[in-house]
Amino acid sequence: MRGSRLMRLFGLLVALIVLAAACGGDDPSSEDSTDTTDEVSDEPILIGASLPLSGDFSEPGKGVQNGYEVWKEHVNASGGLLGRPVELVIRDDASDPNTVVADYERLITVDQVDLLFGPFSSFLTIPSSEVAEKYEMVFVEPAGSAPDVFNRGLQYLFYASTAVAQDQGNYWAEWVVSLPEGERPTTAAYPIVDDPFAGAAADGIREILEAGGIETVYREIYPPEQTNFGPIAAKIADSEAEIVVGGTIFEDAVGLVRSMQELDYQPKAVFLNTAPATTPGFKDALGDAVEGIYGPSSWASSLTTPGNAEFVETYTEMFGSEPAEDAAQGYTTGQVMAAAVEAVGSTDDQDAIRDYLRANSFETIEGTLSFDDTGAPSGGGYIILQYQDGEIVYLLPEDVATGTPVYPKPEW
Amino acid sequence: MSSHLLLQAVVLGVLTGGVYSLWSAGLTLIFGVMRVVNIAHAAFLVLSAYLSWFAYTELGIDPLLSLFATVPAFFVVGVLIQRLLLARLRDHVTMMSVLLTTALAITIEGSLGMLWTGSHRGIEISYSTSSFSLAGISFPSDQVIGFVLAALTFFALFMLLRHSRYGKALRATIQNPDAASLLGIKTTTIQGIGFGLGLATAAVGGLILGLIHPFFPATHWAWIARIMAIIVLGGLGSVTGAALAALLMGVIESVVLVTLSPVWAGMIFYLVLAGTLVFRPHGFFGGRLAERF
Amino acid sequence: MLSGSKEAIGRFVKWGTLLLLVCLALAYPWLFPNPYLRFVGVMTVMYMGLATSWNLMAGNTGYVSLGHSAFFGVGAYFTGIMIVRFDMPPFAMVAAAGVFVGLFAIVIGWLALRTRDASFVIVTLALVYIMLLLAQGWRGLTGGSSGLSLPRMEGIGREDAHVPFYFAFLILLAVVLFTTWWIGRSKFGMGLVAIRGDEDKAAALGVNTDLYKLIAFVLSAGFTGIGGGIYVYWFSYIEPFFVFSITIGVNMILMALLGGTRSLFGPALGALLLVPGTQYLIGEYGSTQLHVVLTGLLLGAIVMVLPMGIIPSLRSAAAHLWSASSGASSAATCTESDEVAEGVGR
Amino acid sequence: MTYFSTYSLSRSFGGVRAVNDATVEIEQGKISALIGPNGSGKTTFFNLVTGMITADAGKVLFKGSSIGGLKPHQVALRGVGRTFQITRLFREMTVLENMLVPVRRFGVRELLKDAVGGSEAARAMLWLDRVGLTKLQGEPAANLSYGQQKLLELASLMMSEPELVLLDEPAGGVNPVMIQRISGLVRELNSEGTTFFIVEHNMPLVMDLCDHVVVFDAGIPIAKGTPDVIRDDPKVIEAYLGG
Repeated sequence: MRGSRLMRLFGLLVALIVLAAACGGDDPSSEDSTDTTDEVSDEPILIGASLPLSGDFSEPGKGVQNGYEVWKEHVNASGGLLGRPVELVIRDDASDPNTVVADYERLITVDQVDLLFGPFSSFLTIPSSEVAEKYEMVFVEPAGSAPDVFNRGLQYLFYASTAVAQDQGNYWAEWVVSLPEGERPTTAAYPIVDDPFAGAAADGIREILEAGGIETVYREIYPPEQTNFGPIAAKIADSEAEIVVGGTIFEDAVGLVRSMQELDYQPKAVFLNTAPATTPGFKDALGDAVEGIYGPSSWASSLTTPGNAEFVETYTEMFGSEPAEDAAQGYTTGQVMAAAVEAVGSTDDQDAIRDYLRANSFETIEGTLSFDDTGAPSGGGYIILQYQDGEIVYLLPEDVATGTPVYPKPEW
Repeated sequence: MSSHLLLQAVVLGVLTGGVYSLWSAGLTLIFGVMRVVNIAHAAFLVLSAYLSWFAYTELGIDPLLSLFATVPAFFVVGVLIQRLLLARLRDHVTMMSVLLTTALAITIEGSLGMLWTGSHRGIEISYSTSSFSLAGISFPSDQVIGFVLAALTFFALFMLLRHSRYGKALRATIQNPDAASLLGIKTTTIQGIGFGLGLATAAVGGLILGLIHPFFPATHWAWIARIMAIIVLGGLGSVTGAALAALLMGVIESVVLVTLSPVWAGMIFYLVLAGTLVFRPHGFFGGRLAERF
Repeated sequence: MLSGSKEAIGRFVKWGTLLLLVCLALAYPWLFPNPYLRFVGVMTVMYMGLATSWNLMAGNTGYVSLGHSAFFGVGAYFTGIMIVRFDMPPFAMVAAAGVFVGLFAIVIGWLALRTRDASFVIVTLALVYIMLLLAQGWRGLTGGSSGLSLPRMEGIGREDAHVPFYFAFLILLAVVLFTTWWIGRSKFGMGLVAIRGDEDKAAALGVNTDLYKLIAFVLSAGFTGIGGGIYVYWFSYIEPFFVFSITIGVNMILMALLGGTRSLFGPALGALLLVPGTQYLIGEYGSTQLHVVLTGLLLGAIVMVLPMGIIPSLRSAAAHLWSASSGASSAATCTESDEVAEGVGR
Repeated sequence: MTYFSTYSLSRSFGGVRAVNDATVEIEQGKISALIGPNGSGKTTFFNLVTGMITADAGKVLFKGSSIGGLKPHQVALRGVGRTFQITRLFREMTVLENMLVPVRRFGVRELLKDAVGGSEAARAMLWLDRVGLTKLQGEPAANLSYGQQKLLELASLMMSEPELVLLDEPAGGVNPVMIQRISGLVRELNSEGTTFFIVEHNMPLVMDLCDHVVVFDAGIPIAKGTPDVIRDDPKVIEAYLGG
């Protein structure tokens, strides 16, 4: 009796394993050969990254992946890196910090990649950068800009973008403060998701606005798994704040806007982090309600930086739509890493790459980047965008502007 | 804080609580009929949300119409799960059924992830972001639709339990399975129907979930923890108790959201759970109600 | 005479196997010096300890906790906070975490064990979310969602970074196994197993069921908390979702069940089979949710087909074979004793 | 001082008075019986006395102190043991393990002691030997015949060294030879100093074995006395025939 039950379970196990083997087609080819040393060869340079392709951060995570792919396309078309073709090994961490750590562990020791790119979001960058640090590998990352990313004394981390979290809304906040008396709002509300990045970003703006005399009438932090935004929106509406600055990621931004809309609360301006630059997802989720919403972006399609036009063109060819900020961040990460590797002449000496990154500046599609001792970029702020007639218009800084602000924003 | 805000919060809380009632009614019904804690209940809610979302975005079927397919389907699945899986457990049935339904929940979660990735989804229908207001208090359409749907389903369930032959047999089984079987009631059949009914309510509940909240495969864990706190407060097995507890928790959650903070609003479910267990382990609305509906 | 020597051989084989396994476990980091294999080794030994800890409660008393990750997380946070905020010595804090989680479990156990079966499951599940919210909300202490970064262990090359933690988890595993073994032979252990069989009857025989359950629960939670403490120092970073995840608890259950809750080595065997398997699946098919589906199907299959788990099933299958081959003698024993008991009554 | 007594013990279930104002006394060193028609509240009375359910009103005294309101294990540790109407054993445990569950004294050292190989096991073997179950020590209890289960239940109860033993239908569903064995064992144990209080339907056995009989009807004690007195009591005959 019992014996036959056991046999049945074993049968089941075998069946499951066969099923597993049949289902997995997209096996990232991991070379077993370990001799990645010296001798110039045609062997590809492997670059590893783990990205949140599912879960909370999946929308922007996929954008970054596309950016990496476009960069790889460009590099390989122009003869590769150090004359060798580039291959990406990308894993899905499901927005889970445990998985992202295991992923990088595996990328480094099993897949034996030559170079590392970062994941998406400060939330995942913080634990994964510890792994890179342990193995003393340079970690150029596209999207970890929270203060906690830089204050841990890491030696190998570099954030390939123009500004850290607390500076990303600088241009917008300064513009609000500069509005003439009477037009300038007097009160502001700050709903913030509990995330290392979002809090810093909203508080950066708050400091400037408060210094400019705009009173904070609401500031609350809600958990990442919050789904019920009705009462939160009701409380913001009740505070009668004239403008709303959301320290948001994506889903929470959508929920918040929908709830404010349902309560017929009409602020003069709404600034949200991350979500507005996530296209087309943000507009798909909210429809006409996106009208007049502001957001920061490290990049704009209208930038005249070298290579930007080619990036947009290749991206549109490959994916059938215009790139968004996330993709540009991925591409920029690749550009920074490539420049350092070419200058050093090898991927083996990670310390040399690190030293080069720290000492030099880099031309990217987002502009010229350089890094301080903590790996943070020394830039002034992000580009500010606004939705006008359903399209993204760039407002600030003036050299990239494609339009002027609509203020107060139309009612939703 | 203004009294207007408080009133608005109470209104939103009642609307949310109505939806919680439907979710917990199915769970507590299943517990009552077979003493099984269905850990997969919220996973079925999420599954139904995905099916309605798929029918709407890919096939263009109105979410309300898709109920005509999902409700019977869930009923049949429920009966099958009871007959083919739960009824075959022999030893330590309570704990083993917990593990079995946990396995179901994980399987559903993983399958949804494989089919439709882990991205957030939401059923965005044209009327879902509109609202109307009464005396300055806003009533969001999606929440009102959810509340009405929940109330209708709840009413149907109540009438079924109250006035049909099956309903009477079902209630007899909940009160005392042994006595019921002595009276000639086929308790195994009744248990199958009970599980089926519980899941059928989850089909409706899942559609409402999809209309109001964003969802992704792993969301069910947070929901199941909450509705379990509700059914303990209402007295395990008491449908009316669960409904009252759900309305109460909806309002408390909403009021705490506007008076204290979002973290406390999440915490309040579990504080109430702890309080119930300390002071009234059989639920505040339980005891007599649990036996009577 | 003959049976005596047979027994001696049996004992020799048993202890010899055990010794061999211990040697293999001790030598593992040098048998497989690849850092990833060491990483998987640490994970495996960790889950072997965790599954055995979980089983200390569930295997004995039959009370299934869905929320052991809550204790894992509290142990991790206790250790992390002590190291970061109070600059305490790491491994001492790992041990202290066990005590702290034990005390914490007294409160939870008192609450959860007031009611039987269903409510217990619900409380343990809810506990994970309570702790998650608490860790997110109490920013001054826990760092909220930014988490806490711990100082990395110094003076260890990158190749060897996993080794101290491998041995820390190995010691935990040894302690938990020894405790489980001891309890299994004690009168206390008899009482626990009696609770699983018939709680009222056990009480009628003088077994203080509430206290027994609480002690088992506290021990189980305490060891799990130590596991969390080592884990956080190993990863040198902690964040709420990191530890308060249902998945960690479900993994423990699955492993214990697979190996067999009613045997000493069952849960550890389950972990030994499942952790490398899961790591392989995630490695090869990580971009799909396949491993989640397989986890669910496997758990369901064990509950339906093999509720006793591998080791007890093998044991009873072996006993079956044995009695089939020497069927005559055992049947004789049976009739004889029946006669003694029932006399000529039949 | 009475050895064991209850005063006005009462308990209702949903309006039905299962035990009603029951005042009962038994003497030390005797074998007493509790009889009455089905549903007259005998088992409920045992459950109340041993703390399995709580009383609505009334007192339970044992050797001069109140044991009412104590938890079941506390009652057991005071020296009042019981068996169950339908034999309840730990079916997954072996016969020997069943013997090792009962607790005599409660203490840390007692609990951490090696039960499988220590003095407890030796004591258990003596009892198993006495009831003739030695050869079955390694069998799961579930594999025993019903009569063997009754013996094991009584033997394991004796491991906790009770002074007063409440037996709930020791002869129910057992063949005549086994009844002889059980009653013989009860007599032996009684002569060694254990007091018995027995719920039983087998009247010949009650009349043969017991020194004293209490009769319940509808939760109320209606008669008490020696077997001979009870046999002729019109109220008792009325209760059995009229019900």
